[in-house]
Formats: sequence, C-alpha cells, structure tokens
Amino acid sequence: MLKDQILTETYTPPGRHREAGLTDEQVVDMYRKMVLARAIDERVWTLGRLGKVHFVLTSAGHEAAQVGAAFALRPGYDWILPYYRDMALVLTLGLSPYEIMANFLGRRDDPCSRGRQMPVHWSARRLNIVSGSSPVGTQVPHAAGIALACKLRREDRVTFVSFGEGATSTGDWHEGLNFAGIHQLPVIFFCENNGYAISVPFRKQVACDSVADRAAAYRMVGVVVDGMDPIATYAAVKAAAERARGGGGPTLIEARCYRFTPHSSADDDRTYRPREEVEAWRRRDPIVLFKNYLMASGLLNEDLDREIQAWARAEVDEATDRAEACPYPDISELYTHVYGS
Amino acid sequence: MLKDQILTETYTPPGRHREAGLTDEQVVDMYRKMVLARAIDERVWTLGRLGKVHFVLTSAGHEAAQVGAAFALRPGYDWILPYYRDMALVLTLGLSPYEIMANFLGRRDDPCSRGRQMPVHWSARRLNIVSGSSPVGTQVPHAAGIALACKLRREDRVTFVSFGEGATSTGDWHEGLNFAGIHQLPVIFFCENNGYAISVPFRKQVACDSVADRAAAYRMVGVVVDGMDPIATYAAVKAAAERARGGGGPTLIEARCYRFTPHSSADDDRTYRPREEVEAWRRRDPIVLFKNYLMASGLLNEDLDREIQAWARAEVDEATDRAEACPYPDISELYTHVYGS
Amino acid sequence: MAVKTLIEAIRDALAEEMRRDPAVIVLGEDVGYRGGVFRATEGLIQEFGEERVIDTPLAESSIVGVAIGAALNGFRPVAEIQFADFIAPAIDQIANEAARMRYRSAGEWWCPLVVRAPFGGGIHGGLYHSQSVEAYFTHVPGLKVVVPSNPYDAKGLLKAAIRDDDPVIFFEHKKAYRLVKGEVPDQDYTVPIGPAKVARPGRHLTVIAYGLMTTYALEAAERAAAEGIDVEVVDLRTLYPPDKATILESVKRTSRALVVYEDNLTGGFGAEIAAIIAEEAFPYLDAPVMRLAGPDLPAMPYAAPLEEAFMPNPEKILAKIRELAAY
Amino acid sequence: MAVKTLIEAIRDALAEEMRRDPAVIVLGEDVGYRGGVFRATEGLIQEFGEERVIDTPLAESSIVGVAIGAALNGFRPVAEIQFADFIAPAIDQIANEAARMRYRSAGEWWCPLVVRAPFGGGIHGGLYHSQSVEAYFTHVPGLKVVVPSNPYDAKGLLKAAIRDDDPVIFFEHKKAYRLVKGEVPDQDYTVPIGPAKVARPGRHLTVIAYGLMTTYALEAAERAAAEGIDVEVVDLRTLYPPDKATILESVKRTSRALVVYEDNLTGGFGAEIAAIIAEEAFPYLDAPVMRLAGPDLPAMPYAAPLEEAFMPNPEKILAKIRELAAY
Ligand SMILES: Cc1ncc(C[n+]2csc(CCOP(=O)(O)OP(=O)(O)O)c2C)c(N)n1
Ligand SMILES: Cc1ncc(C[n+]2csc(CCOP(=O)(O)OP(=O)(O)O)c2C)c(N)n1
Ligand SMILES: [Mg+2]
Ligand SMILES: [Mg+2]
Repeated sequence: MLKDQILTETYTPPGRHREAGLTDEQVVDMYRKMVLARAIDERVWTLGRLGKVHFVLTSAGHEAAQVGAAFALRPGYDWILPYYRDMALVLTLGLSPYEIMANFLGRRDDPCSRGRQMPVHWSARRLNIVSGSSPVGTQVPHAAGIALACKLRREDRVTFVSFGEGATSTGDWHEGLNFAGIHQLPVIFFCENNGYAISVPFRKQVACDSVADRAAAYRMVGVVVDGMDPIATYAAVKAAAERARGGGGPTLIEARCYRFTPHSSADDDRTYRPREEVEAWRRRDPIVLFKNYLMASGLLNEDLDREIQAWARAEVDEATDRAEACPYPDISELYTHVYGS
Repeated sequence: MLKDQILTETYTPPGRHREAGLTDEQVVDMYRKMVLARAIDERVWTLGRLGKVHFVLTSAGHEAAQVGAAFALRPGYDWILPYYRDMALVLTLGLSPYEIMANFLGRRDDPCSRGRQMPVHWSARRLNIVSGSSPVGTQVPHAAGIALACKLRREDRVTFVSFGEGATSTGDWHEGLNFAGIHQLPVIFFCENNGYAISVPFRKQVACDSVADRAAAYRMVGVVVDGMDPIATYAAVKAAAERARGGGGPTLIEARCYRFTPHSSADDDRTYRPREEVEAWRRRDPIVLFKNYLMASGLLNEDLDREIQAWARAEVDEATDRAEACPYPDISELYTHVYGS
Repeated sequence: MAVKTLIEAIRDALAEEMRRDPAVIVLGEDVGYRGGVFRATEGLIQEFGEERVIDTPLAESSIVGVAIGAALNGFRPVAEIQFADFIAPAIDQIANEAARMRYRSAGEWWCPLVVRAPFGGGIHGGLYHSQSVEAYFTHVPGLKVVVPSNPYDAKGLLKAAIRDDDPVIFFEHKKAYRLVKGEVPDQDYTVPIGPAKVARPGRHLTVIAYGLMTTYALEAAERAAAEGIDVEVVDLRTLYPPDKATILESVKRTSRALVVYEDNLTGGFGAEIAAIIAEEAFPYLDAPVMRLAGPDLPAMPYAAPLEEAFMPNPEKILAKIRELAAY
Repeated sequence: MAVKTLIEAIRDALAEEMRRDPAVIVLGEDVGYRGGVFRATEGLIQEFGEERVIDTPLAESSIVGVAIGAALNGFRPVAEIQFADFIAPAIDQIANEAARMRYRSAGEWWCPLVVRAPFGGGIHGGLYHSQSVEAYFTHVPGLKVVVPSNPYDAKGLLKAAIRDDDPVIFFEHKKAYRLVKGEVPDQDYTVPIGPAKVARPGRHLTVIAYGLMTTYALEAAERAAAEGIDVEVVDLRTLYPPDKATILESVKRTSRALVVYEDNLTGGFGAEIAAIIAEEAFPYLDAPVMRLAGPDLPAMPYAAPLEEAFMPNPEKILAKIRELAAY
C-alpha cells in the first residue's frame, strides 16, 4: 500500500538541501539529531530488557520525518502537539537527552509529567510542546483550538500536530480537521504513516489509498512526502508553515515511513509483519541513506561520522547515568496539581 | 452554497421518469405520497399550535428526496435507518398515517416506541426500519454493522441510512463511512442537505463544498442529486442499490433540498434565514414542481389533483381522529422492556 | 434588584463576563444568530461578533476539544452542549483531557474552561432530551461540577466558573430555566464554587438536593411544615468536589437524611452523598439514609403520564419526608 | 480440571462460544493476527477466519456502533476495547444506543452484544492504561456490567454474557490476567449474570469487592483470620444490576461492611453499594459502612512508588478491616 516509487532516488542529487533552503551546517545538524535519537532509542530498548524501563516505544524509522519536520518549526514559538512516537521530534525541538531519559525512567526530572505519565507522552511548556494523553487522536481538536486562539490574536504562530495513520480513523481526527478547514486555521496536520497501527495494516485502517487524499474533504492542501527523507519532509513542512502564516489555511501532510521495531516493548510484530518487509524497509534506514547523501554532498566522511556516533553515545551514556541517579518523585507529589486553587 | 444550477430544468423533459425505470403509475403514486406527507405535516403543525403535539418536526421540502429514495428500496427487505426528518420516507415505505399520528401524539399505538420517544424517532421491525435515537449521526455505524451482517450472510439486502448534512460533522459519521469503505459494504449513505443544521449554515458546518466530495476519502462513489426532484433522487438511489448488490460497495448520495419550516416547533428561523431565501426555495416546492411535471407528462390534471388532495385530507382526518382517541400507554408500561429476560 | 429567570441570569453572566474579559469566548451549536436553542446566548453575537461567539459544527467532542486548545492558549472558552443528553461523545475530552491536563503535566498545562449543558426532564423531552448525566462527571478528579438551583446562584456560580482556572461542568435544569425566578443583583458578584448552602433551615430532618430538585424539596418542606415536620434543605450547588462539611454538619444536627435526585437511583450521584453520610455521620443517625430518585429505567418517556410517573416531584418528596420523619 | 489463568479462561470462552454458535463474531483493534494485545483472542483468526475475527480501525465508537448493527441483524458480536481507558468515545454508543435500544423500541429491537475491556492498575500503566471506568456504566439501566475475579467465573460469565440478549460490559482486570489462576472445568458451563458470591464465609464483618480487589480482600481476610477477625468476602461479579439480596443478607449477619474498589473513592461504584447498605440494612449495622478505594486523584501515576501509593492492596485492606472490627 505504501507506494514504493516515492521512496527511491529521493536522496539525490547531492546538494539538494540547498534548494530546500537548508544550509550545509543545518543538514549535518539534522544528521546529528537523527543519530542521537537512534542512540537514545537503542539505549531505552536495552534498559527495557533490563527491566529498568517498563514501557519502551521509540521513533526508529521515523527519524527523517520527525527531524525534517522539526527543522521547519520555530521552537518555543510555534505550537507543537506531538504523539508518542515523536521522540526524535521533541529532541530536535529542544528536549535534552537527559530529560528524555528521565521521562523513560519515570523520574522526578521527567519534564513532561514528573513521572506521572507513561514514557513518551511529551510535554514542555517552555517549548510550547503541549501535554498529550494516550487516547489516540484527541490532540487533533486541541490543535484546532490552539490555532483558533492564534488566529483570534492575529499571531503568526503555526500549530503543528502529529499522529499515526491509525489516528485518522478516530472521530476526533475528523472533527478536528473539519473545524480547522472551516476556519482555515494555521495548522499543520502531520501524519506519520508507517503502514501499521500496532498490527492493523493500512488497508484495514483507512478506506482510501492515501491519508493525504482526505485533505480535500476538509478544504486543505494534502501532500504526500517521503518520510524517509528529511529534506523532502522539511520542505513540505516549511511550505505548509508558510501557507499557514500567509493565511492559506491548514495542510495535511502524509509522511510515509516505517517503524523498525515492534510497536512497543509490549508488542511482538512477528505475527503480523513479514520479516522480508521489515528487512526491505531497514535497507532504507533513513540514517544510512542520509549519511550516504551527506557523504556524496561532501559534508560528511567516515571520520566525522565516527565522531558523531561517539558524541551521541557519550550523550546517551551521560544522560542515562544522570537519569538513573535521579530519584523517583516523592510520594507527597501524588497529591499535587489536581486543581489550580 | 447550494449550487443553483442543479435545481433548474430537472423536471423536464416530460416522460423522463420512464428512462429512470419508473412506470406512469409509480410516479403518480409518488405524487400521492408526497401530497399525503405534506398533508400530515400541515396537520401536525396545527396540532402543535393547539398544544396537542409537544414537538413538531416535519419533512416539508424534503418530500421529493425521501419519496424518491423510498421508491428505490424494497420495504421489509432492505434495511432502513432513517433520521428524524424522514416522515415522508417511512410513510412511503409503509408506516400508515394513523401510526404516524399516534407517534406524534405519543399514544399507545405509536409503532415506533409506544409513546416512549419524542415524535419522529422512526422504527418498525416489520419494515426493517431500525429504531433511532436523538443524538445525530449515531445510526451511521449501525448501518455499517447491519450491512456487515448482510455481507457475512451473503444476502443481497441493501442498507439505507439517512442523515442531514449536520450529521456529517460527527465522529460517528466518519468512523461509520470509513468502516463501510474498508469492507466495501452494501450501504447507501443518504445525506439530505438542506443547507442548515438548525441555524448553522453549510459553510460553518462542512469544510468542503459538497458532502459528496467526501466520498473519495472512504473509497466510495459520491453523487450529488437534486433532492427537489423525486425522479433524479430515485435514479441515484436505484443505481446505488444496484452497485451495492453487485458488490460495488457503498455510495454516498447528497440530495440537495431545503427545509420549508423552522427546524422544529421549538425553533424560530427568522434570526438566521433570510426570508427571501426561504421564499426563493418555496417557489421550487417539489410538490408543485412535480405536479407540473406530471401534468406536462399527461399523467395528472386538475381534477385528479383535487381528488388526490381530498383523499390526502381524508386520510389525515381519519388518522388524526383515531390517534386522538387512542389512549396513552398505561403507567405499568413504564417498567417494561428494560431487559429481555 | 431585578427579578429574573434562571436563563436570564445565565445570559447576564455570559454577557457581563465577556465584557469584563476579552479572553472569554463562547462556542457551540446554534449559539450565534440563533442565540442558543434555549436563548442563553441571545444577543451575544451582535455585541461580541463572530470571532468570540462561534457556531460550531455538530460535533460535541470537538466542541470541547477545540475549547481545550483555546484554553491552553490563553482563552477562557465557554462551550455549550445543546442538551446534556448529547454530551457523551465529549466525555473523553472532558474527563481524559481537560480534567487530567493539569495533573498529567504536573501543573505545566491547565484548562480554564466551562462546559454548559441544559439537563433534566419534565419538559416532554423523551429519552434524549430529559437526561440527568451528572454522574458521568461527579467522579472525575480535576473537574468541578456545578448545578445551580436558582437565578442568584446561577449567575454568581457561572461567573466563578468562567474565572476558575480549572474545567467546570455547569448543568442547568431545563425545566427550571423559566420556572424558577428570583432576585439577582445588578452589580458584579460571584458565588464560590465548592460550598453547599442551607436553603432552608430545619430541625427534624435534612433533605439534600440540587437543580430543580431543590425547588421541589423546598416546596415539599413547606408542606411538611404544615404537618409539623421541620425540614432542612441543603442545596448542593457544587456537586463535585462535594462539600462534605455542610452536609455532615446538617445531618449530625437533624440525625435524618434524605437525598433527592432526578437521575436513576442506582449509581446516581446521590449514592455518593448517602455513602458519605453513612460513613461519616453514622453515630448521629436515627434512621437510614434514604434516597428518592428516578426509577432504574433507561430513560424518561415522552408520553405525559409516563413522564410524570418517572419524575420526582414535591408529592413524592413529601411522602418520603413523612416516611423518614416517622422512622 | 485444568488450572488456568484468567486470560486463558477468557480465551477458552471465546473459542468455545465461536465454535458453538456461528453468530458469534469478534471485533476490535489487533484482535486478528496479533491475537489481542493481551492475547485474549490468540488463535481465533486462524480457526474462524477474517470474516468472524475482525481487525477494526482505531475508532472505539464505531467498534461498538458496528457491533450494535451486527447485533440488530442477527449476530452476537464480542467487541474488544483494547484498554478500558479508551472506552470513553464509545459511551454514547453503549449507553444511549445499545442500552436504550430495547426500551426505546418497546421491545422491538435489542442488542445481544458484549463489550470486553481490560481495566485496572498496578501494571505501570500510568494515567491511561490503569483506569477503572465501571462507574460510567453502573448506572445505565438496560446494560449489565460484569467483572469476574477468577478464571472459573470469567469463563462462565463470559459465556453467559455472549448468550445474553442484552448488552453486557465485561471488565477484565489486567493485573489479574496472569496473576490469578484457578481450576476451570473442561465441559461447557455458564455462571449466571446477576448473583454475587460469598467468596469466603465469615462472621465478624463483610468485605464487598470485585475484580482484583476480591483477590486482595481474600488475602487480607486470611491475614485477619490470624488476628482473630473472621471476615466474609462477597465477590460481586455482576456489578449492575447489583445483587442487593446477597449483599444485604451478609451484612445483616455480620453487621459491619467494608466496600473495596480500585476506582477513585468519590462517585465510584462502591458508593452505591454503601448507599444500599446504609438504606436497607440500617437497623443491623454496628458500625459505619466503610469504604477503601483509590484516592480522589485524576489517575494512577506511572512512577512505581506513586502507583503503589495509589493502589489499594492487601495491607491497606487489612488496616481497614482492623479499623472496622475495632469500631
Ligand atoms: C483511542 C485509542 N485506542 C486504542 C489505543 C491503543 N493504541 C495505542 S497506539 C495504537 C496504534 C496507533 O497506530 P498509529 O496511529 O498508526 O501510530 P503508530 O504507532 O503506527 O506510529 C493503538 C491501537 C489508544 N492509545 N487510543
Ligand atoms: C449529537 C447531537 N448534537 C446536537 C443535537 C441537537 N440537534 C438536533 S437536530 C440538529 C441539527 C441537525 O442538522 P442536520 O443534520 O443538517 O439535519 P436537518 O435537521 O437539517 O435535516 C441539532 C444540532 C443532536 N440531536 N445530536
Ligand atoms: Mg502507524
Ligand atoms: Mg440540515
């Protein structure tokens, strides 16, 4: 169901990022973020196996989509409503590896909820990253409401809300897009379509061929983009942000990607995903492809890459050590923040 | 927002009904049903003003759409999930004027609920007309489930579910259409788009230009039809039913019509509908237009029309008298039918 | 002070709060040019314009969801659910999102948001225009649930709700809208969310009620007085979190308690009030904690005789008062 | 008889009922090749095919809504809500549609339909994978609400639910899934919906519980016995409509009642049990009807120490038993 052709040749020609308005520095930085995200990912799976993290769910396979999108947004200025799979996104927007590790470990320094929520329920007021829940799709009307407020105040902030293709089946998703379309609100609806909602494949989830096809039902532009390509994703989100700021209303972006791991540590994907399919997608690992692209563009070599990998590992080591040393919240904190007054 | 052109010239040329597969007798019968429905309508408004009916909500302006649709369905065989505005539909399918009057008056012989529900919540097991609630849109997933059952049993029954354009905003509507689209179920989704949901106009209700445009999001055919023309509506529903029976999946039909009265006896439409708009639409009263068509087709003359009008009045008189004489349900009936056993 | 109906008091509160604070916006079905199907928002769109008085699509979950978003971003939305019977699709947004937002973010995010919903029966509304749905919300920490019984409280409580930094569900009894009249000050005032009120002092027994049932309980109390039974009526006003102190103080004094509510008996909010009294006033009780409520049937029917049989009313309350007094 | 876990008993019941009656179908998220995220439907798609084991889109309202349609048209659907925490969008379909269908049509239409939902905490689920949501449903006439505490009851009650002509909400405690084991007969049997069960007879006081709390109450009772307190444990099994007779019979005998539930204290279903006892067993009571439940906080946090502080457990129950016995 994921059309293969959009996944080929997207990383050429070398230097293509400059046309998209990205500097050489920025793309190397993108790569750093992708590598760092992957390193965190791998570490939390390890911590999961050790029984230190009770729930592991990561972005592996989605890094290009998320990092590409994050680079097109203005941290702390635009509004962000991520979903649970968006670790690479929030990392790029400004959550530190330490904060992310504290989140996974449910410690006091978890910036998202102080250990109250399960991991990966991102939130950070300083970054305008809005607290999300587990029920899928509920953040979509929130995004419309936030954008409505921006519009009423005549601000040029953009609201970015992401979700998987599974979320598009919910009533809230429909209601939120309809509202945003009616009021032509400055929202970017960003669907990370990885072909599965846990085990349910796209064809049992979405009646039509492409999530982006649904944009027309809501008076908005629909775009399909190769979510394995950070430059293409960046360009799509950038264009959508400009459209939103220019009063052109919302955009629905479908970034096609793939989840490299089971849904979460509670899942086992072998009953529903053929190994060959997983292997085929893994050969298009966005980190490898992007590395090749940067090398072909003369921005990366093996030495620098080793350096980046080592830097990422060191970051993760340090974050993990610090987070493991961070205490759990005190029991007295169970009772706080029920009401404001 | 309703495109005017689809409302012109649709009643010509004379004799057009034969191409649609309708006999001369059938179209005259259609006309009878439309006239009868309107006569019932007018009577319940009167009963409302007299304080005998506590809640009046009628089909006036929707008769062509409803009667046309009903003629394309097989009463007691196909499944019908109407909404509250569908009096002319259920009348045509087989509810008697007496039953309808007993429903409006909340009497023991109300076939839909024995006086439990407010009026116009249609139901009749003998006709496969499924009981509906007041919350708008909830019947849409039911239709998908009923059609799923038909498909699993390999029956050729069609499920017809109707709703206003306001209902298309609900989460249930989206979820129901998505399910039907995924499984390519034999459902006809029939939207009676009268441009308003109580006071909320189409452009504040539906982000796109046409409800039918949304069909593509659910892998189904979308059709716009002039809901002031019973023949056009008949043809669209007939085609959809054949598609469904042939395994071609669901159809979304948008029948454009207009409500001639306030939403209900609890409404006053003067604050939100310009009188000129109402008058303009009333000049296209489907009963008048259809009368003209039948006269042009040589199937009706003033004498026959007077006869039909008199027959309708007599039917309504008798139904009203009988229904007014019918007692309320006994208080003991308050306690029945909570559980089956 | 002018005498107003309950619905007028609501409308005044909305208009005054919108004048006072530009962050207050109103959204819901038909709240604009229609002025609301009960006329609660009449005149607002003319005064405040389409930007602050928003006719929404027919989609209750997003009415609340959009309001949450606007609340997160600096506004104080007042969302209207046209009938409480249609609030179910919004429960997820209310309970899981609005109510849990502050807790789940450890205080970083919160939702100053009011959801108004007309509820209750006795108006020929049948199954889906007569419901009492407060029990869905009276066990959701993070929410506040308010049910005014009279115009004074309605206006003051709605203003307090709009100024509150937490989500408030505000139920207005449809039959009380025009039935219940009372004096309402012209100057600005609020009635605090939280405290119940002794609506009628009495010595022999305590009736605890809210919404239209308070009016009915007061009527029953008057008639009981003629029979020599001196009834105290506690009007809860805020259902959640419940004001245990006022309830317990009264019952400890009178030693007898009757809880009256219109919702189905079993699992209705009155069960919690009864449970609180049974647990915390036990040694003071001279009689069982009694309840008078709607029967355990799926809904109030439309046909007049059945509707009447379903609804609690002053006669039924009086009969129960007699039973409790005689225990 | 084989010893099985609670989840195995559920799976057996599903498979056996699907074999027995071709009208039984299963639908929900991941119920197909994944076999359910808790493995309750494992093997079903292999045995019964994609037509009878339907992986639905991620849309809870339509999972129930489609099941209602299929039920109206001759099937007996068993819908799975992946976690009870996600049931809120389906409340409208459950309460307003399924539960009211028979009543509103005066018996012409009805919905033989089961909604299964794993609930409860203690599994590091945080706010949205730990909830107890039964109180949304235990005041909806027309519905039946079932919560088995052990494998034997789980299998027998689920079979009874599938054969029932009314909608049944079937809550399965996630922590009990693999924790609670017991003997389960191989031959076909049902456990009737309705009756509670005296899970442990005792003389000094009655603990009323359901779900995992029954297991914890039994553990606490054992430990209380060592201290000379003889505790009777009533396992409700069916919450709604409640089995008042069994509860009252027990409490009238022991004169002391403690209601234990995992949900938030205020407005939780235990309030109703307490209210029933307070109203109908008053003259027999030697002590207040006590309640032990989750605190009135928006949810169970994820971090282990906070989660533990939230959850009722055998120690907390034992402490309350001591308090009640000493009253
Ligand atoms: C309303 C709701 N129903 C069910 C779930 C359980 N659940 C969690 S993630 C998930 C699949 C989501 O798939 P998708 O939206 O495609 O995102 P992905 O994980 O593939 O990135 C499901 C069913 C949930 N969280 N919320
Ligand atoms: C879920 C829900 N919300 C609100 C209402 C109140 N209400 C009844 S009819 C109606 C308008 C429906 O408009 P539409 O679907 O266009 O049908 P029409 O009456 O125009 O034929 C509204 C808002 C309802 N019945 N259900
Ligand atoms: Mg996915
Ligand atoms: Mg309409």
